[in-house]
Amino acid sequence: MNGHLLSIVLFTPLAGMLVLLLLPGSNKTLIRIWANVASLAGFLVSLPLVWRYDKTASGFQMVETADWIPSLGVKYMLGIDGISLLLVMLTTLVGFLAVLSSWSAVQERVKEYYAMFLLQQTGMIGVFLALDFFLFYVFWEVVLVPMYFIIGVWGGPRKLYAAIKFFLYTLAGSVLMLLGILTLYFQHFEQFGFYTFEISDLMKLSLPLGLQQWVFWAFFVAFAIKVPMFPFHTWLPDAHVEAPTAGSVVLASVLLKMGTYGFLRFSLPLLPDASVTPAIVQVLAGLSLVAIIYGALVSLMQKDWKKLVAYSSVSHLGFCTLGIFALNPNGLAGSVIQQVNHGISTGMLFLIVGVIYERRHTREIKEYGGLAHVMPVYATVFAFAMLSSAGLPLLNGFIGEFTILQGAFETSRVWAAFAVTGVILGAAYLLWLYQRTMLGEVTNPKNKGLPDLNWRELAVFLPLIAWAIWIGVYPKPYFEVLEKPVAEIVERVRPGYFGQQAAVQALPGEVR
Amino acid sequence: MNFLDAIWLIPLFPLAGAAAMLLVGRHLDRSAKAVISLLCPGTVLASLLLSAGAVAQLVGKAEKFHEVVLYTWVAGLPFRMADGAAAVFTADWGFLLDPLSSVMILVVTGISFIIHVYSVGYMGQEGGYYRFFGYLNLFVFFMLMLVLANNYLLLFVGWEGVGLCSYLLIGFYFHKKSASDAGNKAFIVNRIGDAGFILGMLLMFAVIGSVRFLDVNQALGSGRFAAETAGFGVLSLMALLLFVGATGKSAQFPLYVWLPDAMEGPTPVSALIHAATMVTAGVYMVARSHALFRLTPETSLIVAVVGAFTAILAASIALVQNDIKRVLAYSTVSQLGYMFMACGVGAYWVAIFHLYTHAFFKALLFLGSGSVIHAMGGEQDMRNMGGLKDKIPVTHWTMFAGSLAIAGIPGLAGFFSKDEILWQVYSSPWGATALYVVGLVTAAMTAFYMWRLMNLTFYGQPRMDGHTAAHIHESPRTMTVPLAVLAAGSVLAGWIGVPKLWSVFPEAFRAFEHWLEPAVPSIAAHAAEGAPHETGIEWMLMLLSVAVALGGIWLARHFYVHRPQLPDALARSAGGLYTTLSNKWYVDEIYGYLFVDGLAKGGGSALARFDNRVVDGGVNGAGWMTRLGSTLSIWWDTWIIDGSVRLLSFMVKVFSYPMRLLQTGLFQSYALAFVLGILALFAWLLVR
Amino acid sequence: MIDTLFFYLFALMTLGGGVLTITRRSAVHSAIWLIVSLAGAAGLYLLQKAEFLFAVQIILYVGGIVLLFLFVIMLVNLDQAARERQFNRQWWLALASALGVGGLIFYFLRAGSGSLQLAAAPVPSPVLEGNTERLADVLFSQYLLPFEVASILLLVAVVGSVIMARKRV
Amino acid sequence: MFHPITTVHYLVLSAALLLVGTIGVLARRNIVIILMSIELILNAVNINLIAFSHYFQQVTGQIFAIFVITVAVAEAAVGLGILIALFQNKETVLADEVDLLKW
Amino acid sequence: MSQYYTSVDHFVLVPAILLALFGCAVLLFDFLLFPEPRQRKYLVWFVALGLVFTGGALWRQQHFLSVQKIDSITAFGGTLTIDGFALFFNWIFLAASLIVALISYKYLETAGEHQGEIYGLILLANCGMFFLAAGTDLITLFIGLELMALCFYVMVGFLRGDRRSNEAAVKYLLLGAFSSGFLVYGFSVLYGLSGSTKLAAIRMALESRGASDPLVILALVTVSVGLLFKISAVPFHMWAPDAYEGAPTTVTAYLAAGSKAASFAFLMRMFMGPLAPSRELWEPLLAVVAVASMTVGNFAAITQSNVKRLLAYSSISHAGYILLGLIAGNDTGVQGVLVYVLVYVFMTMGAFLVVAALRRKEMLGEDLEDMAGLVHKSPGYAFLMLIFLLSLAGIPPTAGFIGKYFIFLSLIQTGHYVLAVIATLYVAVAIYYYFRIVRSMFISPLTDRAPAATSLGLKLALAVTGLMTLLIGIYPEPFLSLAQNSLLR
Repeated sequence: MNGHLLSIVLFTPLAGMLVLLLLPGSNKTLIRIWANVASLAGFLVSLPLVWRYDKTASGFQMVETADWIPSLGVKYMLGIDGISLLLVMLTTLVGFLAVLSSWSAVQERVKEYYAMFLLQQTGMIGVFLALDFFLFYVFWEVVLVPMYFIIGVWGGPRKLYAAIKFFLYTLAGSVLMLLGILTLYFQHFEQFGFYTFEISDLMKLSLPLGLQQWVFWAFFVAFAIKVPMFPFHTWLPDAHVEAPTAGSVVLASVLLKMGTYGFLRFSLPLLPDASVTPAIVQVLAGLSLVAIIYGALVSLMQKDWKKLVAYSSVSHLGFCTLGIFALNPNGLAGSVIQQVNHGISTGMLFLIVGVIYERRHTREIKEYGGLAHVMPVYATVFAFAMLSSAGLPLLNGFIGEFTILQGAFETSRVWAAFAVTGVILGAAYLLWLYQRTMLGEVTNPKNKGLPDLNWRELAVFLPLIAWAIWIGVYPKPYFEVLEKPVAEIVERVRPGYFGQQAAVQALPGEVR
Repeated sequence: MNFLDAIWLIPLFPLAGAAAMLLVGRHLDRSAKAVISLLCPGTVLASLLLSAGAVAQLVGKAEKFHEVVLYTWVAGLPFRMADGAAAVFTADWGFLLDPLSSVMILVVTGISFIIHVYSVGYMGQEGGYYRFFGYLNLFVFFMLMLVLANNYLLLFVGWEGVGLCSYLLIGFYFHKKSASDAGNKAFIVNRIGDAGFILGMLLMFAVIGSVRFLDVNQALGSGRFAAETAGFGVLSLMALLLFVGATGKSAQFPLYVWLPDAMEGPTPVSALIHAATMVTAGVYMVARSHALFRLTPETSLIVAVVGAFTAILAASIALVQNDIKRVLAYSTVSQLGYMFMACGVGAYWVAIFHLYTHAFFKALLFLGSGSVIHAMGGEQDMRNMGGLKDKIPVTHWTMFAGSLAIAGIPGLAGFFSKDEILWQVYSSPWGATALYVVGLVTAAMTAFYMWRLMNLTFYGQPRMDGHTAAHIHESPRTMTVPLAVLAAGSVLAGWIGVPKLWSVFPEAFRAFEHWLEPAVPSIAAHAAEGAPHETGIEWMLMLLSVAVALGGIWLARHFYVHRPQLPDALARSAGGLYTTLSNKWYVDEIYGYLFVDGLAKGGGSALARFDNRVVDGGVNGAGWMTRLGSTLSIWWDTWIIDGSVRLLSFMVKVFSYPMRLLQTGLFQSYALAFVLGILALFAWLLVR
Repeated sequence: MIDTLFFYLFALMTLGGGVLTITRRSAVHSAIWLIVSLAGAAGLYLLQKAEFLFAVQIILYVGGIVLLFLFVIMLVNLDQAARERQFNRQWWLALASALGVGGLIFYFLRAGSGSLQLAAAPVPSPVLEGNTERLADVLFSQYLLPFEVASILLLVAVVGSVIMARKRV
Repeated sequence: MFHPITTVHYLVLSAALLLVGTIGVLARRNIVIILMSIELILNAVNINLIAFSHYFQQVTGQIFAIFVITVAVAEAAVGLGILIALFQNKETVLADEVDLLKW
Repeated sequence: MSQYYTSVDHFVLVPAILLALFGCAVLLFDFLLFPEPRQRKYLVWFVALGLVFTGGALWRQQHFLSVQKIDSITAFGGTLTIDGFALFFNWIFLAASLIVALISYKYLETAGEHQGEIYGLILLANCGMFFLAAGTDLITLFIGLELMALCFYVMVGFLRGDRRSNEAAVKYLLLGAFSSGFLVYGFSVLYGLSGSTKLAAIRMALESRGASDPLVILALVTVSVGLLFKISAVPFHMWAPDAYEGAPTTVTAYLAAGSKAASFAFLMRMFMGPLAPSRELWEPLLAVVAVASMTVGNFAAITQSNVKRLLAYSSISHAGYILLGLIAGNDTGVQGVLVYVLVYVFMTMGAFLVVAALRRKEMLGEDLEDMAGLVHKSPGYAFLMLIFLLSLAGIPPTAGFIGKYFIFLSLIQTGHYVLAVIATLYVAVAIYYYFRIVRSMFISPLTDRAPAATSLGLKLALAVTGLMTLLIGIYPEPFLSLAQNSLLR
C-alpha cells in the first residue's frame, strides 16, 4: 500500500470510472452519488501525499518504477516533488469540487459525463506524476479526449467548434513535442548506448546548443499552446465559454497547468542551455508580458461573463510563464504558487458563472445587475473570488504575484514594470465585472426571484476560499515545499546561482 | 500585563469583530442590533486600551522600539541583489511599535472609536447595519496592520486592505451606480499607486535586500549608501516609487481624483477613512521611510512640490464647491498636500503632527457635516441650507471650533501644526520661499472656503424648503458626544506641540516633537544645530499666517453673509460679527466679480474643469485608451490570430476540394494521373 | 539479313496492329487488328528461337483470348457504342503524356543500351536441345512453384468470371 | 537498314508497343478495347522478356513470358466477366460513363 | 535438380497449400454440401478452421526458426523464403482473413449477395498474399500478386446487382491490370539487367551496376509505380477511394488491410532487396510520394461525407506514413513499417467493421449522417469506433501511436527532420476529419433509430480488433519484440 501510494492516487479515479460504467445508466442519482464518492475518494487518497512528502529531501520521492515496454526503454515510473505535489493536490481537490458542482447542472447523459470526468482526472494526475517521458506523453494525450467530449457533448451553442479547436490546437503542439522527446531519446542512445525515456537519465545528456534550441522550440509549441501563451491562446476563450461549468473549472484550474508544468519539468531541466539563451528568454518573457497586458485589456471589453474570466486566465498564466522565465528561485516558486492560486481563484470564478448560468441560462453581463440584493451569499463568495484573483494581500493571489514580480524584477526591472500594469488592470476588469453584475439595482425582472446558493453549492466554494486564505496568510509551507525542487531547476539552468558571489551568467535585461 | 508583547492583539480585536459581523452579522442585524452596537465599538475600544497601555510602556522603555514577530510570512527563497550579493526574499508577520507607530495607533484607534460611536447613531436607521460595522472593523484591522507592520510587505497588506475597505464602504450603497463607480475609481486609482509601491518594494529588495523597517533604516543609515544629492540614483527611484504609492493612497496630484468621489460613502466613512486615517497612510509611509527620503533630496523636492501643488489646487477647487462634503474632501486633499510639503522639506515629525491634529478637526468637520446632513434629511447642497446655527447648536459650535482650527487660528490645534509646517517650509535647508508662499496662499484659501462653508450652512437666511425646515433637529447623543470630544481635541490637541518660539511654555508642551524627532529625525533639526534661531522672521511669518487666516475668514463672512443678491437676508440676520463688513458692498461686488466670479470662480472652475477634463480626463482617457486597446486586441484576436487559424481551415478546404475535383470518377483520368506520375518520376530522375 | 528483314516485318505487324487496334472505331475491327499484332509478336518469338512461346502465343492468344473478346463484343452488342466517339475527351492529354513517358523510356533505353551490352556475357549454353524440352525442364523444376500457383490463379479466373458473368439468381 | 538486329531493337519495339497500349488505355472509351490495350502492354513485356531470354541464352525469360500470358488470360477473363456484370446493370461499356463513384 | 519437391519445400509451402486446399474445398462445398443459402454460414466456420490450421503451420515454421536459431528457410531453389518478415506478415494476413470471414456472412446476407464463393476467394487471396510476403523470385511474386489481385477484383465487384460495386470492380481491374503491366515491364527490365529472376541475384547485379545506370532507373520507375499503385500512394492512389466505396464493406476492410499489408510486404521485399543498391535514387522519390500521400489523403478526407471514402483517403495518408519508415530505412524504420502495418490492419479493419455493421437492407449506412447519435443506439460500436479512430489518428494509448512512434523515431534517427515535422503536423489535420466521425457518433442527435446489425461473427471480429488496438497501445512489448525479430535486413 505504502509503496504504491502514487499509483493508488493515479488510478483511483480510473477505478471509479470503471465501476461507474457498470452502474445502470437509468439511475442518475446513483451515478451522481458514485461519481462524487469516487472523486472524493480520489481526493482523500491523495491527502497522505501531503504528510508523507519530505520537504527537506531533494529529488523525487515515493518513486515507483516498473518496466513497461522494455524494448523501447519505456518505464512506468511515477514520482513526486514539491511542484507536482502541489499540482496533484490541486487536481484532486478541484476535480472533486468540479464533480460536486455538476450535480444539478448536468442532466443529460450523466453517466458518460462522469465517466469522462474521472478518466480525465486520472490523465491529469498522470501528467503531474510521470517521470518517464513516454508515460507523460501518453497521459498528456489521454487528457485531450475526455475534454473534447466534455466540451463537445455538454457544452454551449458553439461547442463543436470549440471542442475541435481545442483538440486540434493542443494536438498540433503535442505532436511536435513528441518529435522533441524522440530527439532527446535518440540523442541519449547516441551518447549512452541505451534507450530510455526516464527524465533523470535524459538530464545527463550534453547536447549542442543548436539542437537544444530546436528541441526547446518543439517543446515550446506544445507547452505554450497548453498554457496558453500569447499568441496561441485563441482556443482558450472558445473552449472555456462553450464548456460546461465543471469543464471550464478543470480546464482552467488544472489543464492549463500542464503547460507550465511542462516548462518546469522538461524544458528547463532538460534543455538548460537553450533555456538561458537570450533570444529564447526574451521572446518567452516578452510573450508572457504581452499575455499579461493583452489578456487583461481584452477582459475589460468582454460582454460575456465567462469569456471575461477566460481571458483573465490568459493574463494570469502570463504571470506564471513570466515567473518561469525569470529563471530564479522566486520566479519559479512564485509561478508554481500562482498556478495553484489561479486554479483556486479562476476555478471559483468559473464556478460562480456556472451557478448563475444554471439559474438563468445566459452569460451576458448586461442581463445581470444588482444580484447582491437577491443573492447576498453568492455576492460575498464572488467578492472573495474576485479579490483572490485580483491579488489582494492576505489572499492567495498576492503571494503568487508578488513572488513572481520579485523574481521578474531580479532578472529585469522592465519586465516587472510591465507586469505590474497587469495588477492594475486585473483589479479594473474584475471590479467592473463585479459592479455590472452584483451591484446596482435589480433592473432585470428575471433576476428578482433567484435563489441564493444552496448548501451543496456553498460546500463547493468553502474549501477553495479556505485554501485561498491559507495561502494568503500562511504561505510558508508552500515555499518550503517548493524550495528544493526550485533550487534544483535553477542550479541546473544557471549553475553557480547559489554560490557565495554571483559568478553566474547574467540573463538578458538583467541589471547587475 | 506586558502590553508591548501583546501588540499583535491590537489589530486582532477589530478583525474578530469584522469576522463576526460578516459571518453571522446578518442574523444579528434582525434580532439583536444592540449586540452589534456594543460589540463593534467595543473591539475598537479594546484596541485603543491595549494601544494606550503599550504606548505607555514604550514611553518607559529605554530603547524606543519594540518588535514582535509572530511567524515568517513570505518565506525565504534566495535571490541575487542588484550588486550580485545573495539575499533572502522574506517577510515576517511581525509588528513594530516605535514612536511613529505609537502616534499612529493612538490616532487610529482613538478616532476610530469615536467614529464607531458616532456611527451607532448615524447609521442606526440604515439597512446593512451589520455590514457597515463589519467593513468598518475590517478597516480598523487593516489600518492597524498598516501602522504596526514591521516591514513594507506587511504594511502593504494593510495598505491594500484599507483600499479594499474604502472600496467596500464607498460602495456601501451599492444600489447606487454613482457609489459603485466611485468605489471602483477609488480602488483602481489606488491600485495605480500600489503598482508603484510594489515596484518600490522590489527595488528595495534588490538594493537593500530586505524590507524590514529596522533593517532598511539601519542599512540606509550605516553609510553604505551615499546621499544622492546630485542626480537621480537608484535610491531616488526607490523613494519616488514609494511616493507614487503614497500619492495614490493619500490622494495627491495627480491621483487625488478618487477622493472627492469617495464622498458617496456614508459620512462616518468619509470622516474615518477619507479624512482621519487611511488617506494619511501615505504620509505615514513617507515618514516611515524617512531614512530613505533623507538620502534623496531630488525625490524629496518632488514630494514637496507635489504636496504644495496639490494643496493649492485642491484649496482653490474647494472655494467654489457647493456640496458640503465635497468642500471637506478637497480640503482634505489640500491638507494632505501640506503634510507632504512637510515631508518633502524633511520635517517628518511636523507632517505627522499635522496628521495628528488634522485627524481631530477633519474628523470633527466631517462628522459635523454628517450631523448637518442628518438634520437636513440627507441634503448636502449648502445653497439649500443656512441659518442652522440655532437649530443644531451642538453641531454648530463643534464645527465652529473645527473651522477655526483648520483655518489656523492661534491656540487651536490646526494653528500649531500648520504654522510649524509653514515655518519648516520656509526655514528648512530643503525648503523654499516659493513653497512657503504657496502654503500661505493655501492657508488663506483654506480659511476662506471653510468659513464660506460655515456661513452658508449655519448663518444667514435659511434657504431650505418648509418641509425640511420643520424636521431639522439636533442629532442624538451618540453623535453629539463624539462631536464634542473631537471638538475638544481640535482645540486642545495642538498644545503638545507648541512652537519653540513661544518660549514661555515649558518643554512638556513640546512633547510631540521630543517623542518623534529622535525616531524620525528631520533635516532641519540637523541643519539647525548650532545655528541661531531667527526668531524675528519666525514671529513675522507666524503673524502673517494668522493674518491671512483671519483675512480669509473675514472675506468669507463678507461675501456670504452680506451677499448683495440677498439684501433682505443681510438686513435681517447680519449679526454684530458682520456689521463692519456690511457697508462695503461696492467692494464686495468688485471682489465678487473679480475674485469669486472672475478669479476664484473662474479660476477655480477652470481648475475644476482642469480636474474634470484633464486629470479626470486623464483617467477617462486612460479608460478610453484601454477600450481602444482592447478593441484592437479583440480585432487582432478575431482577425489575425483566429484568422490565421481560420485561414488554415480555409486552406484545408481550398486544398480539399481541388483534390477531390481531380477525383473525377473517370477511371481514365486516374490512369492519366498514373501516367503523369510516371512521367514525373522519370523526369525527376532525369534532371537529378 | 533475312532475320533483319523478318524482324522489321514482324515489328511492323506488331506495332501497326497495335496502333490500328487502338484506333479502329469498331471493336470487332480492333480485335482483328489485335490478332495481327499478336501474330507479329509471335513471329518475333520465333525469331528469338522461342518456338514454344510462338505456339502458345498463337494458340492461347489468337485462339483463346481474342475469341473471348469477340464473344464479349457480340454479347454486349457494341453496335451502338461503335457509332459514338471512340476517344474520350482527354485523348490529347493522354497522347501527350504517353508520348512524354515514351520519350523518357526511349531516352533511358538509349542511354542504357551501352550498358546492356556490358551485362554478364551470355554464356553460350551447351547443346541446345529443343526449346520446348528445355522449357519444360526448367519450368517443372525451378519454376514448379509459380506453375502451381498459376493453376490456382486460373482457377480464380474461372471462378471469378463465372461469378461475375452468370445470371443473377 | 540491314545492320544486325540486337536486343536493343527488341527493347525499343517493346517500349513502342507499351506506348501504344498506354495510349489505348488512356484514350479509348470502349472498355473492351481498353482491355485489348492492356493485352498490348503485356505483349510488350513479353517481347522484352523473350529478347532478354535470347540474349542470355536461357529459358527463364520465356518461362516468365508464359506466366505473363497466363496472367493476361486470367485478367482478360475476369475483366470481361466484370464488364458483363457492369453491362447487365448499366447497359454501357464506355469508360467515361462509369462515373458513379467520384470525389 | 534431382529432387523437385523436397521436404524443406514442403515444410515451407504448407501454409499456402492449406490455404489453397481449403479455398478450393470451400468452393466445392459451396454447391456440394451447402446448397441452401441459410447453410452458407457454416462455411465461415470452415474458413476459420482452415485459417486455424494455417496458423498452426505458420506457428510450426516460427517455432522451427526460433528453435534452430536460423534467420530463414529457403525453398524451391530460392523462389520462396520463410523468414521472420514473411511470418510476421502472414500472421497479419491470417488475422485479416479471419476477421473478414467472420463478418462477411452477415453483411453479404444483408446486402442480398451471400454467395459461398466469397470465402474461397478470401482464402485464395490470402494464399496470394502468402507468396507476396514469402516470395523471393520475381515470377513467384508476380503470380502471387496477380492471384491476390484477381481475387480482389472479383470480391470488389461481388455485389453484382449494385452498380457501384460493378464500377468499383471495373475501375480497380482496369487500373490494376494497367499498373501490373508497368510492374511486370519493370520486372522484365530487371531480368534483363541481371539475367535472373531471383531477388538476391538481381540485387547483386544492380549493386555491381551502380545506382545511376539508365536501365536501372527505367526498371526502378516502372517497378515503383506498380508497387506504389498497390499501396495506393499518391499519385497512383486514385483507384482507392472509388474501389473502397464501391466494394462491399467487408471487402473494403480486407482490401484496406490485407491487400495493403501484402503490398507493403511486397514493396519492402523489393525496396529492401533488389532495389536497395539504388537507394539514393528512390529515397527522395519516395519521400515526395509519401508527403504527397499524406497531403492528398488528409486534405481530401476532410470534406468527405461518405465514411468509407473518408477512410479510404485516410488509408492513403497512412500509406504515406508507412512509406516514411522505409525512407528512414534503418532498423527502427523497418520495425516501424512492420508495427505500423500490424496496428493499421487492426484499426482500419475495426473502423470498416463498424461501418459494415450499419448496413441494412434498404440503407447503405455509409454516410456520415448515418452515424449520427450512434452512441445512443449502440454505445459499444460507438466506443469501439472511437478507439479505432483515435488509433488511426495516433493518439496514445492506442496502437496507432506506437506505429507513429516508430516512424517518427526512425525519421529523427536518420535526420529526416523536415519529413518528421510534416508527418507530425498531419496528425493534427487527420484528427480533424476523424473527429468529424466522432462528432457525428457522439454529439449529433440520433436520427435513425433502427438498430445496427449484430452477429456472433461481428462481435468476435470487433472484439479482436478492439482488443488488439488497445493491447498494442497499452502493452506493445510482445508485438514489438516479434517485429524486432522479423526485420528485413
